[in-house]
Amino acid sequence: MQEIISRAKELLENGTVARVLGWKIGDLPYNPEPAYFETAKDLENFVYNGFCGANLSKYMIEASKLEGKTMICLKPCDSYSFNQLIKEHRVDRDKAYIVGVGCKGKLDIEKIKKAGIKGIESISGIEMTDAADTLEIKTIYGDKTMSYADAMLERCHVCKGKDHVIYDELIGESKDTKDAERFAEIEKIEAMSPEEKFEFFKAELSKCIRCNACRNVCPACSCRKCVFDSNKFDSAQKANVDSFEEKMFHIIRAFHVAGRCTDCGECSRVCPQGIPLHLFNRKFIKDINELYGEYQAGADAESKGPLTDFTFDDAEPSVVAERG
Amino acid sequence: MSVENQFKPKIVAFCCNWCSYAGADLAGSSRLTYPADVKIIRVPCSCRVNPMFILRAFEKGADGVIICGCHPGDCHYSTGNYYARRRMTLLFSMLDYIGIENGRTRVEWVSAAEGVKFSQTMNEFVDKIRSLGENVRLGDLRCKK
Amino acid sequence: MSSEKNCAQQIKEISGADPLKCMKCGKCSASCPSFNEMDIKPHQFVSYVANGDIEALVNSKSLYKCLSCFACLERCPRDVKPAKLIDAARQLVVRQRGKDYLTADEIPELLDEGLPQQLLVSAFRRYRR
Amino acid sequence: MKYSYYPGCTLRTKAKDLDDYARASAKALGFELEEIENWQCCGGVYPLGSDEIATKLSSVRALNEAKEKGQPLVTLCSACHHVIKRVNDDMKNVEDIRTRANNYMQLSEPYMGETEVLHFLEVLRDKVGFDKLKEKVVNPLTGVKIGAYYGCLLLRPGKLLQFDNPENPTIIEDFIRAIGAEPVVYPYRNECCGGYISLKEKDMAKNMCDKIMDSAKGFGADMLITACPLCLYNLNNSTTDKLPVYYFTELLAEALGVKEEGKDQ
Amino acid sequence: MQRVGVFVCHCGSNIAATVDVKRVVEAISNEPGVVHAEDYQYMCSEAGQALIAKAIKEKALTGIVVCSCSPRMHEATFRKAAERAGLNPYMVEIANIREHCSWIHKDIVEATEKAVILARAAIAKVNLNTPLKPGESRVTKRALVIGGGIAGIQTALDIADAGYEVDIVEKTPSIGGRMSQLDKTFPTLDCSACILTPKMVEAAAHEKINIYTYSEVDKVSGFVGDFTVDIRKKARSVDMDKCTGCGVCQEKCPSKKAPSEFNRGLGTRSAIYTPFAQAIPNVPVIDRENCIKFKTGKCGICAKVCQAGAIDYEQKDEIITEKYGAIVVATGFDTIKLDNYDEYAYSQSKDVITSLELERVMNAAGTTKGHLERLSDGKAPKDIVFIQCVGSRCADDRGKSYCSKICCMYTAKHAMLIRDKYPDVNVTVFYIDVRTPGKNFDEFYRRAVEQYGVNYIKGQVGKVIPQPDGSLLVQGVDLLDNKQILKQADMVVLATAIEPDPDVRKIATMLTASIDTNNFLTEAHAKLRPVESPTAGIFLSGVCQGPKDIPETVAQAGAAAVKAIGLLAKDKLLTNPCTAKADELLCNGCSACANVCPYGAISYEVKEVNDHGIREQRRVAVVNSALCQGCGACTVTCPSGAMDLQGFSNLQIISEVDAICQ
Repeated sequence: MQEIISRAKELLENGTVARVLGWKIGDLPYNPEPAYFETAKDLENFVYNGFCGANLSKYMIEASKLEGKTMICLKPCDSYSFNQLIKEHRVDRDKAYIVGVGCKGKLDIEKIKKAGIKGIESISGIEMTDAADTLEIKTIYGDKTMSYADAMLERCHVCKGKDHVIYDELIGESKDTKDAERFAEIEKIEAMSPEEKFEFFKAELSKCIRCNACRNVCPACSCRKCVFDSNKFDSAQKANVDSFEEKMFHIIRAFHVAGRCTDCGECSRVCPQGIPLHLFNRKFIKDINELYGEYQAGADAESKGPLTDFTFDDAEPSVVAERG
Repeated sequence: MSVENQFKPKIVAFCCNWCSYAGADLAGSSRLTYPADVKIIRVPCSCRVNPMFILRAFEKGADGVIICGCHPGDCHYSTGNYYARRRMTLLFSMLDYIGIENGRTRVEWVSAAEGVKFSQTMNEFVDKIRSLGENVRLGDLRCKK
Repeated sequence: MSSEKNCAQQIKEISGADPLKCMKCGKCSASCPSFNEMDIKPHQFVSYVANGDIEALVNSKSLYKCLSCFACLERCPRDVKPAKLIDAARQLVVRQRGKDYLTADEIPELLDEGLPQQLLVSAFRRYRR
Repeated sequence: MKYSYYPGCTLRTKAKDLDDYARASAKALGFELEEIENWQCCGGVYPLGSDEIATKLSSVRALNEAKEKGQPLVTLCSACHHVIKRVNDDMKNVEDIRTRANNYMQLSEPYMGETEVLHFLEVLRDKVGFDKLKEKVVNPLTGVKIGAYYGCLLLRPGKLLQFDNPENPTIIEDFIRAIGAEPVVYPYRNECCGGYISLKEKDMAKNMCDKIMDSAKGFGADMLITACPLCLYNLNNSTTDKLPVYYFTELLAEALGVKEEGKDQ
Repeated sequence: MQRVGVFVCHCGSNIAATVDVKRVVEAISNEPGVVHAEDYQYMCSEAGQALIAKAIKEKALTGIVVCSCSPRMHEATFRKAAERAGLNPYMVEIANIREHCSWIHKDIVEATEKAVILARAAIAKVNLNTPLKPGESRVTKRALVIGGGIAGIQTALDIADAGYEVDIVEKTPSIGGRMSQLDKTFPTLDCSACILTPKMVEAAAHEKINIYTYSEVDKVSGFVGDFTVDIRKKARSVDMDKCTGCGVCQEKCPSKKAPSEFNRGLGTRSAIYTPFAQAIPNVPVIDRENCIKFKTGKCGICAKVCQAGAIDYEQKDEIITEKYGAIVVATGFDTIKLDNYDEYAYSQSKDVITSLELERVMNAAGTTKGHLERLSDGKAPKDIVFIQCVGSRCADDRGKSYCSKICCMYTAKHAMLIRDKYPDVNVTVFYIDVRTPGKNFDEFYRRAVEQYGVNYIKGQVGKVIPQPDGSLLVQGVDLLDNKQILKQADMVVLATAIEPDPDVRKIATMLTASIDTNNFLTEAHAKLRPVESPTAGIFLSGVCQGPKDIPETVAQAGAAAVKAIGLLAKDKLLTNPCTAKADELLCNGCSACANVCPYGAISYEVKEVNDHGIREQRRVAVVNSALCQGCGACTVTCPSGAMDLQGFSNLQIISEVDAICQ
């Protein structure tokens, strides 16, 4: 973390960048938040630790409009989102100075809480420099421990790899934390009967409060104005009066980012209701991989996305019914 | 079973102007019947069909939605149906994934010369929807009169 | 008359053939190796079923002259399947009690030295229920 | 390579030669015919009626047994081949028959037409290969002019049997070439011999076989070969100056030099 | 909200018999926006149109809905009527209550209910219509004719005579097509060459006609009035400018075993060849597959003997790119392959031939110099059997479902010519029906029977049986006599079904012209627009549209020419105003729409926009409405809904969906 801060100071001082896009200390030990830093003094609040899950690439859309360059900190998986935004002409590569920061998996406070650890005062083992595999958590009820891996975000268990796909310089080591199959959850649902599937999603989606956190955090959901806010489809945001609304919203949201979603997992991370929203996006990714060939959005900034492309002998839609 | 009690499904058929709508016209001029439950909406090309339209139809109480376009390779706009094919495959797969009966959606390629196929397809589709019954899972009771 | 209609319907169902597809080209009769032995010719068979004239059919000796060699079925340009229609008519007859075309009593005198089992079982299948 | 093998009733009795020579030849060619257990007569003719289920079941039993062994099912007699292949097609493609037959059978897993049905000749053509067969020939039948007699059951309906071009087949001619002899092509080779009609209408069958014999002779054949015991019987009963008729397996065994072994069995 | 008028047509009894028209009027009268509703016997008639005009004026209508036949039938009619009454033509919507309703439903209650719903959907849509104005596009005053047979030649001549440039693209080395292979033509027995050759010469000499032989269409882009076409001139290996057509190369060519396409493979030709003596252009082609020089590198005799130095072994395919306002397809036909009809022994006996092969046998320039002889042994036949409908009128996939239309007449012609020239030859025709609809056609057929003694037998042939002595035994049936017939013959002629040239599917795909399952190009309307493809600017000439004989082909060729001329005569075309349009305030500038646009109609501009007070530079999509054809692919790709299609907008379609699902 110190290395990042020193480098940021240097870049600010020598005028390479006008500001730094990173994370600052939050009001609790586990909720750092995205922030701009314009001076060396600001950087005193800079933090980079196991709780800095937030993907900063989307902030670059606005930062691209600002005067001067912005130093942006991207974790390996964030860099995919950034690349995708370049492909879509949403961010200006020339306005960004990308510092690829090391990552050894990010933590999910909800998992810690679910483990029955409440009243947290401080957590150690979350710094990038810590080699510890165990989190030591001080709580008002006494000291607790939890293994780092058990507290990781779902997305880190299916990590895309420790390499950044775009950067200007790298600071810190990364670790591939993949220890689960990416599509295992999807396959489990696919194997359910239609009734079970329906009940599963009904239960999950009925929790949705349409707070739009998923939409706001999603780097692919970067429309100036969402169709659910505009009058173009007679779909402007309505109160959540029926179960269909969420289905429609989440299906369309997933469809609109299909072929563009890098599977960064931010939607699930920020959902205050804990809805596993990545299950929608990842289903599309799985289908795309199976039907049209392996595709990872954001792996490059040039290739055609699967929904703006085709082959003459693509599968027919009847494949859905045929595979049962 | 009396006619009144028979389930009358609501079925929306999106037909591309160049092939399938003309195919439906040919079915008409050849007097090839299919149930009146099917109502056709003319679109220029199958690639004009937005998933929003399909979900909207279900939201408003449709029991089945079918999209008809030119055969792959014969699209009036060269490539439109290829995009439609990918979009609809993914959308249908998603609907299936969340537990909507996959028989409620269908894509069929019908050329302007295939009046017989159009009529057959619609008969089959209506039969299928009748066997599935009313669309409860995607329907929005609020919107149904 | 209505029972004849019924029979015609039954023949269509058993055979899975549609006599209305026939365009009356006669290729079935032109192909049939048993043509000369038949009182009702293959192409007529198709018309008889289409017209519901079953009485004549079930009494026709053609039923037992057809070899089921499928030459008519193979060559029919309209996919009418005359051989299947004839077989269905034959079924209609032999399925009735006492209408077997071959009885066990007849067998001994029909046998000869080289006669293969296959001939007996085939004839049994075709000629009786 | 092992194949499940369905000999059929006649090959156990009057047409034992057809069977013996086939087994001996198979051994010489490096494949094995494994007779399925408890096979029952196929019925001799395919039950054409779409409502006839029970008469199709013996074929389904044989097919299912081959499926359980994971082997293709080989037949030799044209009639068995015709019946079993068509029943298999029904089980694969005709939903009504499939459902009803499976209801009767009560198998642990329903039979859906999974088994590949092959005639012995198809094994020679598609699995062994006529080129390979030619290499294995030790007594080529050089100079013998042979007319292939196909009859109807192997070929028609062409779309279902997928055996060869029903109007101008070549598989037996290719076979004849492979064993070193010279095929004689004559137009009546796919005309019916009279089939089961010869039981009650002997003259009709004779008449038909006369035409076949005359045609083959006219084109210069010295002998005819066939795969079907009934064809052989009928042809041998023709009234004209007859040509000798053999099972194709006999000539095969002879060409492969295993005829004696075939006889010993 | 519009002021909507609804006009319900009875279409005589076509609609009124199954739809309670009055009930429809009543049911929709209170729909939102509807201020006028009425029904009439024939809305498309002058009186009907007058009713519409009157209502537009009197009720100050801003939108109308006509409940009638398919919009593909009369949308244009009603748009024009509205325009004459001062209403923007794009404020008209059609509810298709005939093809999609009255004609396919029997129950009047059900059909009426559906008609009402279809009308409601159209009313909902028209409420959201906005007046649209078509743009203009230019017309390139040049036509392309694909195919150089009689259809293509006639079309080209007619267009050229009207003063427009025409290019003919022909894939074989010479123009002339199937007609050049024929000996005589029915029903007047003219010599085919005598009437065709002058037309070929005329086309070649016409200053407005440019002929590309041995060439194929490689690529087509653009749209009506402005097509861009790549023509591949295949390497001829002969310099067309230098060649004098002396023919020495063909004489000296040592490779003479190639089957002659022109003689249907009955004879052979040299590797360097012109297909026939009257070929146009009279410049040979080297068939590289059979040329010794190309196969082995040795030979080169043709180059040595060519005085003009025209042989060029190095020649490569050449791509010519040209612009056209109109394209006429005249790709013609071939006979089907007879692989599925081995019962007729075509592949087993040389003496079983197709009718087109018989033309080459009968022709003085053909393989037998016009002598009727058996191809197996050169002997004169004594008994000839013709078999009709070989591969035509089939319900299975062995043959074609349609009647090939020309066979009855050419068989009568062949029979008559043979009986005329060789009165001792017996001619028998096995037929299913003799179809002779055409002027002087039945009379012609009757002459064959009555004057020439041709033996017509009603019935098909089951099998042709080659005999050891080389003769043929024809096993057929006489249905009138109810007898099976065994007929001895020396020659059998098969009236083989015709099918569109196999390349036409590829061409149709390039042209985005619609094609049916038999590979015949579909016409815009089966009765009223028989020579136009539904794709604007594409016209159909000859058998590519359906089986036809020479007079019909020539007539259609002329008709296609007139349609093309009508297009070329215009300086500007009105473009379809139903094009895509981007809302720059919503556009993300992500390029997804441009990626799927088949016309390259979407570009991006960095523009200053004023988004509710925020002024900023944004990258936004801009649609070139002259290029946009209105497919709508972009609208669905756009996640924000910035891209919409005029005339088929998101809201319009949704309003229809809502009306139907109500």
